Amino acid sequence: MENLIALLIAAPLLGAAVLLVGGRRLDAVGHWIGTLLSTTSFVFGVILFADLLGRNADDRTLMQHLFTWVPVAGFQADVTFRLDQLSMTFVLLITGVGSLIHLYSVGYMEHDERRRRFFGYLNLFLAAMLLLVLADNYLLLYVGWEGVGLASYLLIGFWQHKPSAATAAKKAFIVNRVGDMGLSIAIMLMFTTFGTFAFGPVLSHATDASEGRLTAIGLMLLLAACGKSAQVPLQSWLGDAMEGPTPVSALIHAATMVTAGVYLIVRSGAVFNAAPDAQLVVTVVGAVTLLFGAIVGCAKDDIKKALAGSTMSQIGYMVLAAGLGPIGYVFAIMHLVTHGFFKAGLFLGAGSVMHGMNDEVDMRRYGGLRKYMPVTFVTFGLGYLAIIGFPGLSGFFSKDKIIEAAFAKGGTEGWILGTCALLGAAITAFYMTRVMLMTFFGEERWRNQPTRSPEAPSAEPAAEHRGEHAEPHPHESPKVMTIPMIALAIGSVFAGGFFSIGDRFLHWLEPITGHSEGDSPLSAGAVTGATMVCLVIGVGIAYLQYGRRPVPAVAPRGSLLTRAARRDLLQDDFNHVVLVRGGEHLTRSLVYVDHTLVDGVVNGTAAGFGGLSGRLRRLQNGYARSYAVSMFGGAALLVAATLLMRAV
Amino acid sequence: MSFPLLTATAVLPAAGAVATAAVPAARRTAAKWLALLVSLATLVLAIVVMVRFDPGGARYQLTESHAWIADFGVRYELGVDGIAVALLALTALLIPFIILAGWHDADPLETGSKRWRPTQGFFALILAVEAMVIISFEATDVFLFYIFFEAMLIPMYFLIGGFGDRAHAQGEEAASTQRSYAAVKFLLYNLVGGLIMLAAVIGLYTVAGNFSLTEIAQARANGTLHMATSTERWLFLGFFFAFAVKAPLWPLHTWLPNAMQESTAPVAVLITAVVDKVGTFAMLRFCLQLFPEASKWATPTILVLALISIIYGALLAVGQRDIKRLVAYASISHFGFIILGIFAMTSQGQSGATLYMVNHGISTAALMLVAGFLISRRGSRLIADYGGVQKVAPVLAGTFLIGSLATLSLPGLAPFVSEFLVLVGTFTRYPAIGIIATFGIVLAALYTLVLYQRTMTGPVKPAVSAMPDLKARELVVVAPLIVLLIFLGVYPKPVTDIVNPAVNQTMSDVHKTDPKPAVEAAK
Amino acid sequence: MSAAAVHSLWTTAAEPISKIDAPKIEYGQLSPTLIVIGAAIVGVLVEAFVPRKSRYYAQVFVSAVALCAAFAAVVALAAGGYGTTKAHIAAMGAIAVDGPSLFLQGTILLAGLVGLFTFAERRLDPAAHGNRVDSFAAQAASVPGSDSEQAAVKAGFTTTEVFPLLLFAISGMLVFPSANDLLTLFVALEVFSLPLYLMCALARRKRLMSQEAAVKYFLLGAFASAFTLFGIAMLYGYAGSVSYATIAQVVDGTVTNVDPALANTMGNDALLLIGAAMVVMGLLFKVGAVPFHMWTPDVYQGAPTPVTGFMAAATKVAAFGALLRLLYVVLPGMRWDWRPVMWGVAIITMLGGAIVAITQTDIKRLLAYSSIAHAGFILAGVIATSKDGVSSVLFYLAAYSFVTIGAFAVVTLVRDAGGEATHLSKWAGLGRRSPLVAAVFAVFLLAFAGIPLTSGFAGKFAVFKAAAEGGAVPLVVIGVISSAIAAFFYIRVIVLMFFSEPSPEGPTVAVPSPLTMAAIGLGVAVTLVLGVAPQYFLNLASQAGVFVR
Amino acid sequence: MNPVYYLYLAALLFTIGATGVLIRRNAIVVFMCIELMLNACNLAFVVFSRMHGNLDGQIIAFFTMVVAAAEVVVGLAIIVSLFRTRHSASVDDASLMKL
Repeated sequence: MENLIALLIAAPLLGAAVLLVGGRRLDAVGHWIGTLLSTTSFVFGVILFADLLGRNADDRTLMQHLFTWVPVAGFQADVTFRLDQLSMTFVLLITGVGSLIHLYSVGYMEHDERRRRFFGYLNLFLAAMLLLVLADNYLLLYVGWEGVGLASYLLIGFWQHKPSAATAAKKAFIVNRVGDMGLSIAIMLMFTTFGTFAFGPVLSHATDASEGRLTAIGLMLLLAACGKSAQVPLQSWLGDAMEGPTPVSALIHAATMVTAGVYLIVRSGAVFNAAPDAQLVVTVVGAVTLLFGAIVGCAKDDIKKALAGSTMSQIGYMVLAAGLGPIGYVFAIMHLVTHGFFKAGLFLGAGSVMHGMNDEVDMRRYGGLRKYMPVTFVTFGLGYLAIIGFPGLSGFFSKDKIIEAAFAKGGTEGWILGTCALLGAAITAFYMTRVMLMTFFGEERWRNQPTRSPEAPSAEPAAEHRGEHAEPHPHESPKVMTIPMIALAIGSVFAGGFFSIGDRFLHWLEPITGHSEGDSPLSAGAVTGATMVCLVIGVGIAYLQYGRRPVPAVAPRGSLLTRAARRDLLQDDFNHVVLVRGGEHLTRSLVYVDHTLVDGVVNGTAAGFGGLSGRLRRLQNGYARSYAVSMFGGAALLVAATLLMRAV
Repeated sequence: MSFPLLTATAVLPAAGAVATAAVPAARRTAAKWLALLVSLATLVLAIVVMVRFDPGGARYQLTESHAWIADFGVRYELGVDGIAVALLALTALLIPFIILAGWHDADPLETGSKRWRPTQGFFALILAVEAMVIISFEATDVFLFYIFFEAMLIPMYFLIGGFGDRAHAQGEEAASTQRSYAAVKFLLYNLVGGLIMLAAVIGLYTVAGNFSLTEIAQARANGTLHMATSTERWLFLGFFFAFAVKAPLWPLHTWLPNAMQESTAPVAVLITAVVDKVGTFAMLRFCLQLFPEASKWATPTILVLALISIIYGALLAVGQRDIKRLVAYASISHFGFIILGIFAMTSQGQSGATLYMVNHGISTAALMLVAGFLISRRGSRLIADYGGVQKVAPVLAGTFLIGSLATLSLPGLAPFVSEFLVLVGTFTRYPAIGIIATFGIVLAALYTLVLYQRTMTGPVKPAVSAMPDLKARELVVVAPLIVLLIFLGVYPKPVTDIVNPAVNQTMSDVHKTDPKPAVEAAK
Repeated sequence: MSAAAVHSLWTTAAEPISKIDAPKIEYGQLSPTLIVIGAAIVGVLVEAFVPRKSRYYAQVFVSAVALCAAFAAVVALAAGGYGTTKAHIAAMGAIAVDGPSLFLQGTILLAGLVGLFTFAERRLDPAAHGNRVDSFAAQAASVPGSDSEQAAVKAGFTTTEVFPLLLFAISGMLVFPSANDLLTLFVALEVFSLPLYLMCALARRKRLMSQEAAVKYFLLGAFASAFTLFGIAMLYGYAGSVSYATIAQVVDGTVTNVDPALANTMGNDALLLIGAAMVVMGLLFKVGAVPFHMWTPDVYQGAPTPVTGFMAAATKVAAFGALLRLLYVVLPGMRWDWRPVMWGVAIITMLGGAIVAITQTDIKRLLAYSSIAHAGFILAGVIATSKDGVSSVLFYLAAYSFVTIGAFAVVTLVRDAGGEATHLSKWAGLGRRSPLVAAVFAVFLLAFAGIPLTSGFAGKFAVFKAAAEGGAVPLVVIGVISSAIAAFFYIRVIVLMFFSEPSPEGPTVAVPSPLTMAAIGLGVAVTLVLGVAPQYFLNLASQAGVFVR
Repeated sequence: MNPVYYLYLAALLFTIGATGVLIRRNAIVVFMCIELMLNACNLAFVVFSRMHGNLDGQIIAFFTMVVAAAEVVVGLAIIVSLFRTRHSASVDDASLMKL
């Protein structure tokens, strides 16, 4: 059975290789090959899942050792895969959602002449992501970690001829690299601490190491997680990442890759448990991000960017939960899974809307679309209800648990974190309602629209050959796109309940992550009640602002906060001024230094000898008598020197 | 008296060089094929060496030893340890690609005198360099090494100055002046380094009385040969200076950008991927073995310089407008990593450094050769002259991207393994330095991706709109390199197995052992 | 033989004339010199009696035979062990027959032979009025550009006197390094200098420069030899004898019978020091050490190139031989006085030569300055004051002389309307026009620069090694630095030849006769052989490294 | 009379000669100055020969004269040819080659 694990990765990897090397002759069938192989991987996943279920709880860890990778003295890195409940969960999520999105893309990318390559990249991503979650040591995980980074780079910049896309891709990669720095330093620390970086020994002996070292390791892991999961302060890339095709945003920047950080933290739980300071920082980062993302989400008119902000915030929830330690791990993962469903669904819905609206992304040019694209409306609506935590739907269960856990942390921390979580819930309700209303309700602002305003540019240039400026004719998307949306909608409705009833999910994961009930100052009921209140408030405000009053087609100037939020709370501006500008100055001055100083010294020496030579040369003036003088002087010197030598 | 395999690996290309040079002016293509075949034959020999080499066996294998210049205490002594074998293989591997990539670089523009045959000269010189590099990898006699370490400058010099990059903005006149400036700069830098080393070599003789690396190292080890501390340090500095120029280490690096910028892409690869490796190799083999104490004494300074090279090189790479200069500064940064690994004095560091030499050779070759193809198409080295190439020449762009990713040492590609080993090796002994060095990987991402974005993505510039994609010959050059990059990234074991024993030897030469993990140390 | 027993050739005359015992001369051991002198005299007779048409052939034949025979004699002597075991002082203390002198004589003779080839070259200049002409004036006495010169050219005169002059010069050079008393030294000095003065004046083209070179060389040379002579006088005054051995003993204070006069002068160190300094100065002038070097560039440039080549090679060999003997045999006792001084001289010579050469624009002047720098390197070996020092210097001289002659021979090939095109700008792009010649010249330049695998490197290494072992490490470092500087201008020439575009009205490369080809070929061969496998010659040199006292 | 005075005289003559070489332009005169230096040397030789009571010095003086004569032969030949070419025997005029 273990030997199937490699096949999980092999299938999409093969797909990537075939599609990318295969060349034009595969253009006709490329997308189907890609979809097939990702589905194959999903099938393997299911088989393995069945196998795990067949075993008893404490024996659900499968290992497959392929070969020794880097053997240098004490430094032993193997290519070994570990399939346990945690990674199994991810495998199913990745391959499942992945396959659905492949299917969706078949329709969505229909008009793109580079569709084959797109599917190649998607498969590459799946392979890397699976490697990430299946690796049995941190170095191998690192390979997957940067592999998904590469895939995301390629896919964000898929429309490379658009400078904005290329820039966004580069930005994503480089910001992620900062995070990767953290991961590699963490690995080095592990090596110097434990003499290894394989999960088994590190996590089992975590407690042997001093707390200081563990804290350092934890913080470095957190840095990595921040980069990959777009947590403050490394969140800036996610918004721009929306330059990529919408399926990419759905798969990579909503469902799977961005949650890798949560996986990393949960996987390294043993380390964090022994380093409370690190945990605290994790929770703080999570809390801050969930508010940050939510606020940004409120201000965006670009539907994808709004959803991106929401993603950021939801992952904030997960990180917060993961930071809570054993209390939260399970719920972090649970929310991760449910979020995978509904957020992917929402993105696909958004994609479908744009598909019908000439790739218009500005929600101020939507409105009243519900009657034109009913399926999209329904699926999107269910996803909406799920994310705001409408009772009975997935989000309700997962988010509620996290809020409880936050309070359960206990002490002032508990109160602060819990409050943040509640606040987040309220804001979530607000901005999601806003999206919903602006898109599917209200009057049809897309009719006889004026020439588009510069600050809301078309996201997808594929539009160019779909008649850019003609008035859109909203229409429902083809089956190949709607089916995945429906599937995801089902997931987002029932997953939560299915997991929570009888704590199925808890029992499934507990052997890996461990679990402990915190002592919550509030009863579960109280927390749920509070959440509901926040929910209602959020929805209410949104309705008052966007449901009752007509939405202006051009964004009003808005309050200071709104404007800041539109600009991602000025974080980009900060980066630009401090890092980009500073860097440019630094490099420019260094180039100057290199040329004038380092090089100048050498050239100067050469020139110096040249000048000296020129001057000495004049002594050779052609007059025999002056030569004689020099000889005479020389002789005198010689004699004098000789006498001197004897004298001293 | 078995067959002198090592001598053969050097003599074959040398003879090939002579033969190629002798091909009559009219028969250019014949000369090219001859050179290619010779280089391939050399590769075969190198593979034989690799096979015959037993990692578990004696330190130096396939040794040869003959009397040469008794008065100078010089013997003709050859022998390879794992490190040498790896680099020998790298050299023999790269030369065919270099020759193939430079297939048309030396076709004469104007029909000069009938006796003037640049093409023959070009390929003959490349083979000559190969021969000299190989023998300097094999030499276990300091003097023998020194002779070829120096002599290899001459053919290199002619390659740089005589066969410049055709793609030049300011026209042929400016081109030739800048070219000869670069060539002279290259030669003088390295010559000065070499001459200072000469003084040290003489000094070594006055102390040791002979030049046999093995004998001296042994005598040093068992204390029969004692050096005054100051003497050892001076000698070490003399040697190290030459190697640091060759490597190149900040602040002795400025010759490299000029040289790489002005020479044709294959020659640039020859410089940075093959010739410069002799410098780092020699640090590992001669500095550490002959002067272990002095090496340890100088370690902090060298580590700092290496660190500066890493960051400084990367930052300057970001600031470059010229593709080849950018690659040159990137190489400076990478050599910083190599030197860091060597002087971290840990087995990870040194194995990593050796592996790094090999991988850097391959990755730079891939990136630089593709860049060369690109430049030859557009006739300009300025990044600003490109844009949107990806649209018109996807394969070229793809290979270029892979080259770039290798340069930023993406996991899964060969350079990652070595870079991480170096970092770990450094970190275990010098955490602070290790961490600072890690910033290099972010900067690497910056300069490579900026380069890729500016040249390959964005709207198609009119000048590149008609650019043809890679031709068959060019694919033949690039594809194997890429395959190799991926293979060594996934399965570097073959190389590490060869290298590790030699590294352990070196570690014991300098009386260093890897630091223990904190957990064990605590117990 | 102990010095006390040496009855100097001259003092015999002082005793009351009862009987005259003829001086004892070992003709066999002096045969090399005697052969050359004899041949020279024959050459003079040839000038007198052989018809003009066939003089050239007769002269070349005589000289070639003589030189070969002399070389054979040297080899025979060396084989007979006179270089090592049977080494002793011949001609009643006048001439030393030992390793160094034989090695140097051999070198000088070979250099002379190669020089002879370049002298006899008659293919380079276009034939004037159907007569083959060499690089010497048709008639030295005729005023440049005058009718008489025209007539001489028309008549196809050639100055075949150069061949006997060459032989005389060589004979002097043979004696110079083996002279064992100061008088012989002085006479030998003049014997080889005077013919050189003359030969400098004999250029066929650019005769004004040639004559100017001769005048400068002559006046300065005479000036220098006057100093030498005064120095000799001082030493004589100090030691009461001009015999090396005696002086050495007096300097060491190991002299046996001290008469009051000697005791009186022995006490006066000033005599010794001044004398030594002045004699050394005369020799430094000949080797072209700074600050006695200033004649070198002008003379090298003005003299006919074959003469320059011969002079640059052979004079250095002879002069360094004499210098070695003087310092190692006569003045070892005052080593601590002259070593520091020589240090200074060596340093400024190495640096001065190298630095000034950077900005030279004439290839012959460039080579002149390079020869100065090389003199500095050799001095470093001289200072080692060890057997290794001697042998390293011997090796260096042998290696250097062939490279030099070869290089100047190449210079004679590159010509334009005005004769040899010596201005560097003319050499631009030579590598394109005639790769072979350029390559050969590049080899010589690299040898000068001391790049490994050339004789230059072996020599430089030997010398520096000796110096370092002699404790002159700083000197080695400076030597290394200055050779780095020197490398720069050698490289410049190579850049010019290979990397710069040839000018349309550039020079043509004449196709020489086998003679010059032989000279160049020998040069290249020696350069490479001594570079790659120097062991045999190093052995030779180290066997020859012992002076007889 | 103290022989040292003769030596002083010799030194004086030598210096005069040397100075002459340095300051006079006419090649012939310069050459005569050199002859003067040689003769100064001769004087020194003879004096020393007397001091040491052996005849070497005196004989050397004869050698010197012969050498000087030979020098005259060569020197005058060169100088005269130079003079005939340039119609001037000034050494300063002969400065084509410099730097």
